[in-house]
Amino acid sequence: MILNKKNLTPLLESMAAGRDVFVPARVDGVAKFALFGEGVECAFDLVNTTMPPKDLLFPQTQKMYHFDVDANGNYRIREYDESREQVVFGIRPCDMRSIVCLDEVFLTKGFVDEFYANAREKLLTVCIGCASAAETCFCESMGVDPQAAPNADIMLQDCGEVYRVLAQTPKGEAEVANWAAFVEEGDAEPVACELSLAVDMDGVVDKLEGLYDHPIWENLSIKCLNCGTCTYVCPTCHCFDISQDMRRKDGVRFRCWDSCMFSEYTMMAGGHNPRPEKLERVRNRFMHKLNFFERRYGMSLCVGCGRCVEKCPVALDITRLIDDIGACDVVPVAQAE
Amino acid sequence: MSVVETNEAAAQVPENWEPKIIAFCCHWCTYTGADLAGLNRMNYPANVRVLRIPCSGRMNPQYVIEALNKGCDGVLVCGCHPGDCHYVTGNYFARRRMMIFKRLLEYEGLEPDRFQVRWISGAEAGKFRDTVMSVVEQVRALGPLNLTREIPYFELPAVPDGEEAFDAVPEEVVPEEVSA
Amino acid sequence: MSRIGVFLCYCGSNIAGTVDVEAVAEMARSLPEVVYVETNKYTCSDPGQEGVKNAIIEKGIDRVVVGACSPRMHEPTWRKLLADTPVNPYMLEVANLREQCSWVHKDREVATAKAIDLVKMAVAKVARLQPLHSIEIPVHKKALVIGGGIAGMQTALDIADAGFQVTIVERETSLGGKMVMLDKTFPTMDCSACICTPKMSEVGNHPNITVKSYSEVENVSGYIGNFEVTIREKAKFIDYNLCTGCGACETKCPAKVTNAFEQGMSQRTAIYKMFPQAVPAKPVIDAEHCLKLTTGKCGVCSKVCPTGAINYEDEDKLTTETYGAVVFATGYKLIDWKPLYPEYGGGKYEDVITGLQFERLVNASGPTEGHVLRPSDRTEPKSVVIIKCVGSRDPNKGKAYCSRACCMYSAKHAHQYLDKVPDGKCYVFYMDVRTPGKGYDEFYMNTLHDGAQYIRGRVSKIYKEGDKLICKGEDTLTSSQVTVSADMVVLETAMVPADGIDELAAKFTVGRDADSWLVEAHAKLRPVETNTAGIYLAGTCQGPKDIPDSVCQAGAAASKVIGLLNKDALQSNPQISRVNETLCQGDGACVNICPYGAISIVEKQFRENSRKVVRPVAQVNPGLCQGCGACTVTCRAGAMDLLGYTNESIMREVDALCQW
Amino acid sequence: MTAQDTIRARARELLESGEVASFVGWEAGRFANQTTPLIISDPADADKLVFNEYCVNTLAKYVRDLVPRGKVGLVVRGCDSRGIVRLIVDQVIKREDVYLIGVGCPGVIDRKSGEPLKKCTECRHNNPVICDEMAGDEVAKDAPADRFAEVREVELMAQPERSRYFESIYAKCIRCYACRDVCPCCTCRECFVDARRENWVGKQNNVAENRFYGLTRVMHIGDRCIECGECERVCPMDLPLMKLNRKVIQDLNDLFGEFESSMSLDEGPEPLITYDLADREEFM
Amino acid sequence: MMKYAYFPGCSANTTGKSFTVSTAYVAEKIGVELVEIPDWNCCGTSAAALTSPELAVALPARSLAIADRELPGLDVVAPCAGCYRSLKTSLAFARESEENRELIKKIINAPYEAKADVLTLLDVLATDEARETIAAKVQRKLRCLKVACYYGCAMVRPADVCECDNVEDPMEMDDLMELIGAEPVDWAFKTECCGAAQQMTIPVQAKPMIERIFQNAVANGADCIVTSCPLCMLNLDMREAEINRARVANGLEPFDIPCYYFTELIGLAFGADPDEVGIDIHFHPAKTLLLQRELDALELEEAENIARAEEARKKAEMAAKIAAKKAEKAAKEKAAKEAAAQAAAQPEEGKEAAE
Repeated sequence: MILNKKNLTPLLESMAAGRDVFVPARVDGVAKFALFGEGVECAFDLVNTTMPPKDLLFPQTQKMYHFDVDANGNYRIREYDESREQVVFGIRPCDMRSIVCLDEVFLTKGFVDEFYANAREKLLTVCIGCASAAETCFCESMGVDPQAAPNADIMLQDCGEVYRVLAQTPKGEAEVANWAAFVEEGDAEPVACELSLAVDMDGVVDKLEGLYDHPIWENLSIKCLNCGTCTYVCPTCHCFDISQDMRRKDGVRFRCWDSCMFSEYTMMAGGHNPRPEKLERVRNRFMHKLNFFERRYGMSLCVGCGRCVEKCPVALDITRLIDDIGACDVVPVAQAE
Repeated sequence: MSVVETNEAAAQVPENWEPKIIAFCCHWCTYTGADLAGLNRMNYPANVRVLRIPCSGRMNPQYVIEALNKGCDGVLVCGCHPGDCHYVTGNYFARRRMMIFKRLLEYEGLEPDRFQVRWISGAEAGKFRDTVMSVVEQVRALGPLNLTREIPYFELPAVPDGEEAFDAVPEEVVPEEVSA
Repeated sequence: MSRIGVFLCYCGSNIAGTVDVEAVAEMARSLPEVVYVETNKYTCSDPGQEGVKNAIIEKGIDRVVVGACSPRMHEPTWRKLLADTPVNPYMLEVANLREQCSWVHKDREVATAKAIDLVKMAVAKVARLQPLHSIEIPVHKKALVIGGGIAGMQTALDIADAGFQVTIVERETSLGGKMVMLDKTFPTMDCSACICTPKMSEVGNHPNITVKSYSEVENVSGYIGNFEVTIREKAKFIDYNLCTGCGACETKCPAKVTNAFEQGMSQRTAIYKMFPQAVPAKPVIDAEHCLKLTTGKCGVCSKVCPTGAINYEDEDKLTTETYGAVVFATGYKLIDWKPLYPEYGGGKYEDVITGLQFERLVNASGPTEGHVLRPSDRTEPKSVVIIKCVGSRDPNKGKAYCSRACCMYSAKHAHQYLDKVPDGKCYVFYMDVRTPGKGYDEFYMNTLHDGAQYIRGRVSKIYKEGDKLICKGEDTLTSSQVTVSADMVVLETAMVPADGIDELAAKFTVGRDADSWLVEAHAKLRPVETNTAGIYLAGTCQGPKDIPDSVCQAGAAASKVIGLLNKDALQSNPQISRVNETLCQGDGACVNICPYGAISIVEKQFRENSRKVVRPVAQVNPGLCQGCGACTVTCRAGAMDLLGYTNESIMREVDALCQW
Repeated sequence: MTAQDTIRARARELLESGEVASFVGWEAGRFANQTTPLIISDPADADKLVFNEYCVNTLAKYVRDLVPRGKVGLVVRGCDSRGIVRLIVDQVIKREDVYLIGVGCPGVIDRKSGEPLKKCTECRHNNPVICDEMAGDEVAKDAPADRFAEVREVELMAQPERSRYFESIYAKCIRCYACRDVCPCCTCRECFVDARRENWVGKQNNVAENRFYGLTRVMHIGDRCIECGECERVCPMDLPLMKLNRKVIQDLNDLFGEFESSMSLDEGPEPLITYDLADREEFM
Repeated sequence: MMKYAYFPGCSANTTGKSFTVSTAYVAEKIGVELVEIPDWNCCGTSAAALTSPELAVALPARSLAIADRELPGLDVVAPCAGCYRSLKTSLAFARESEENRELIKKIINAPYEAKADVLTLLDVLATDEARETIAAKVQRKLRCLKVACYYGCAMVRPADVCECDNVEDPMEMDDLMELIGAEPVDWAFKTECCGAAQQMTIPVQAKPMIERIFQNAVANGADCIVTSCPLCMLNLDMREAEINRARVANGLEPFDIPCYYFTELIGLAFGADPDEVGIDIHFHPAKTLLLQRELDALELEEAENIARAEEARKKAEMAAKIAAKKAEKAAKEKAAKEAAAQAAAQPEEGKEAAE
């Protein structure tokens, strides 16, 4: 089944009838996923948005509970559920791969985060493959096919003039069912997308375990500013802090993004900080991206979208780190029993 | 992040709306002036609440932002006349800081009358009353502060019908064993 | 969880008249952390206070909010009340429900709503307060008086008589200041030396007073009760233990130096006593003019000295001592009128002299042994013109202020002249005659009766014709031009602060006004204190005044010092700034904003992340800090906070007010 | 001998002689015309140092972490040198902690657009204000058109429009604090945003909290800002932060007389921590 | 070469004729070129300020603007004190601010940069270069002539505009007089007001002002008064006769004090004949004093020559006596030496004889 690019806008308008459709767009000069509607013109020409789509599933500030004391003095807690039927149209394969990571974190290993779960259920993902890549894209090296996203509901492979429509989940099939007016039969060959940037990932995960005290961290971390840019533009970063906003007798408990780059992130009562210096914090972030997540969930936490490489104020580059790790000759430590 | 919509709810003026103004007054001069106004049984509108600080030099611009963010419609900062400061130079520094801060707030779109600074001595009870009355009138004319602020507008979560509240502690969840 | 007690007062009908106190109490009970609310008809009355005390103890209250009259009124009362309870006196916040609520609003409902807000703010603030304790500052039972004039001496005597040690630092070689230069003093015309020299000798011999003549303050540190003052005793080249003051050396010394004490109208030797009755009654060698010290020749004085007290290798001596209080009595000097008034000859005419020069002429121990002889040719002037307000009340050329004492001493000069030269004519040009003291106006009337001719107008020009000084002026009462040809002219010039007052006052961080007079804490209520605790003023250093006022101020300053030194220790003001050393970076933005110089940067050692680190941090001196809080705002990181008005408590107060 | 060669040679000499323990400069990045800061302590790495018109980053603030290891060598252009002066005047480091190799700056080019960076078009001091030695001579540069053009442009907007304009700015801010972490004036050990007890700024990301952070930061650095424009460059959301900083600088100059911060080590106190009896009186 | 733009002023060829003549003479003698400003206009001292302040500033500015344009780079010399003050005030006003200059330009509708400075003739002659040439050019020192230098008020007040060093006791003219051998007297009325216009409006009250000036000059031993302002000259010289008449009526000694322009005296010192430098058109007879003093000077010179000759003779006498004494002493010493030599020689002869 193929979908002509010309029909995109009418398709979007029809989908937006009952639901919120988020499309990549430039709002006030910032490329992000915005609610499709008048005054928002889609920017499918963007290779990728600056702000990742994770905001739809895991907003920067999410109200969790409202609590107060009722008339006879006992606590009353009411949970917010702001999840709504949403469609994210035009999400890229690397971001789809990041949703896989987020699903692992929020939905598996014994505790289901229902705020994330509610949002995730109601989200329909329409992924559009990449015909061309930015200079900072290296998704192939991280095992992501620029024209394929197994976990997307619907996959539109970019074939130049048209998209090749693949419904990959029951939800996707149901949705494609009512695209009849916009799609035609037939097939098309997706355009091959070459990436200029590639890294060699094999052996890196194991090597990292032996590099704990290796000077490469020193050289890398010394130039980091410890701002939170990379963690906030990264589609897979999922650390958050919970705090509350009190009024006299009632208040709202909310969750908000936090960054392991901030020194206050690991500040403990009494003033001890397990990661006091930049070195520990930078090492921890890259280890989490490339090693810890692999060990725990069996997949890399970096999807190669290149946003952090693009947006880092001091051009601290994960790909150069991977190259440097490759170049190191440290023998990998035996597998932890 | 939702597109910015200034608080439409705040824009319409509720019918019996009264401006809420906070006045940071220095203990040695203006607070004394305010007390004197009381002694002379002067009368002025009750919209102004006085917060006592030792000196206008103690006035941190961050309190003004807090007040405006948390619901005040106007802020008044008062201190001794330059030269009379009990701590000699407190108000000289305050004068410079407040001049710069007032221009910055107006630059960011705050109506000039919402943030005012006035030197009122311990003997100027009349001036205190007149200042309070003029500030209240000016802020009343401007209406509620039309600034985006989430705090006063906790949209209470919709309580699912019939269910008053739910048990705060979730039911027991058995962790799956760790996959290889 | 703190247990806050709220005590609301009816204040008879003052508060209850327009505020529904019970409704406020009802609301207060619903506030978080408030465990007990009580209303009272008169909380400040004894029964009222008893009730509060019992409630505190019974209910185990640890923080108290009092909703009553202004804190400026009864906060000390509530603090004393809390002192008798386990609650720290500073865990208290007062909501001003009377002066700023019930008295100024008529509508009961509006006033009650405001009262509720004020109580909410008070509760929010008290919940964040911490117990504060003032510390004891030791008081050294010694006073330092700077300046040995009549004011300095009187202060020193009063303090010494109260049993405290006093040190007088006098820049000149002897006590006495300006008063000892005068001949007579108004209004009683008793001889100045006769009432001043006894005081000098009393000071010289007083067991509790150490006189450091020919000495100056080198530098100062410390604060009230603990002023570390270094005094430089300039080299006298004479060993005062050996010297008997016989004066043999003075007679033999060949050097000739203009005598500043005699206002430049006579010469003195290099080794000299300022005047015969000097205290200490021993000479000093003037290093600049002594031939031995400048050229190496001579040395006559050491030869004639019977006790061998002369020591040419003497050096300045620096001594540092700690004083509990410091009194400035640095006095005044006459304005240098010559550059300011070229129309009076600008110093070209020798017979145009100042008031002090006239005092030396009529003084028996002066250069002319009391005969009024004019400096140029030592003849007796048959007509004298006295011009008042030269440099005073003249913002364009001199000083804008009135020097207060010249009206009286110009009348005295006229009287003395007419007394000494019976056939002399004396004209006094004046703008106003100000005689604001006991017996002052009568004294002025006597001078008029003596025949002094008061002409209301200014002298516009003095010029020499032949050996006469022609004074051209006007008489505004008859609006006619007046020309007086005089033999001598006396200018009553303005008083200005003594030389070097700016540097000296800066060392003690004492304020000065535009004319460099020392600034008192409050013009009307605290005239002898300064903004720097422990430093007091006496005499003309605070502004022009005559001898009676100077002596009055000296007594006042002494009583303040005695009041201070009586205490073994001082209670420091606990509501002062406190440094959070983990946040402080030692950038010193707070240091130069502190009006009291209470903050200093010190190197300190810390353990950070299991590593020893030495870094500069700010340190607040509890004795000096007055708790204004200016430093808390310049400290960007919020390391500096003001106890009693912490950032957190003010923020919560603002929050409490804003959330209805 | 281009400036780059001189820098490399001098860096090697300084490191070999042990006069400096570490040297800060730029090195080539992975992509075309990309540079990234480089901190070396081994003389052999000196040849990695580059100096061209793509050296985007201002290096001053790195010195703060390097000083504990010993004296730091540093390449300084106009903005870097003023950053160093700022650190010294704020007592973060001492003058003898750094060895400065000055170099005239022709203005940095954006590697993507090829245009000079905004901060460089507005730069008024492209030659180092202090340095121990010069690698290559100063570069003449004509002063930019109008320093406060942007500010005036905003001032001309009507009040409601200005209010919406700044609300949209504060809505975009994601509170990543890059502007704070790159700024040489922001050297507090713990920023006020982390002061949990005072809780000046909540942790949630909404217009009100972002406004609190934005306004407070401007008031904290307003009288010391060196106008290097880095905060604007590093902001991932491209917020026009210099419009705020320059507004305060313009007002300070108008009200209290011209004050160019961080131009020399012995300049007087900044305008907001001093006063003048003859200041304008508008609150009487 | 000293070259200036010259602003003559209205009194130059009228009441101040002798000032102009003597100035020209002196200037030519010491090589100062005074180029008259073409189409200069009244400086407005007398009435401009009464009509409007702008006029008082613009009138002189017009001439200054012409000087800027026509004679670029030359400073303007205004010998008459009244003109000097008006020009100087206008210049100060123009240099005070940009708007002031714009205002002036609008009124005189001509470009005006206020570059040229305004000087008095005294300033010109007080420069080192001028003083050297004057000293060189002096042929006859005006010895024993006691002069009271009278500066008037316009050249010194207001002090900040006229940039005068000492408002009460200026010394520029005194130094010049010393240069040409005269003896300036130390007196107190150097800058006292001469009554200026008031002499016409309220003569009764104004007369004593002049009388006092003469009185103080005489009291301090002055023979004559030297001035540099045509108006002062006018008041002093012209009204001396009236004052003398009044004094004689009151039984007081009349004054006999001629008044001169300082340029007239410098001219005389250069050897000029009084008529050449305009001394012939004075009110008060001015020549007799000069002749008298010239005679005194000659007699003084004679007496000095005699005294010098006497001294020389005495010195020569004493020198001769000293020489004689010295010769005597030398002769005695020689004689003693010979005697000693002979005594030493004898024993040898004895010894030789003995061998």
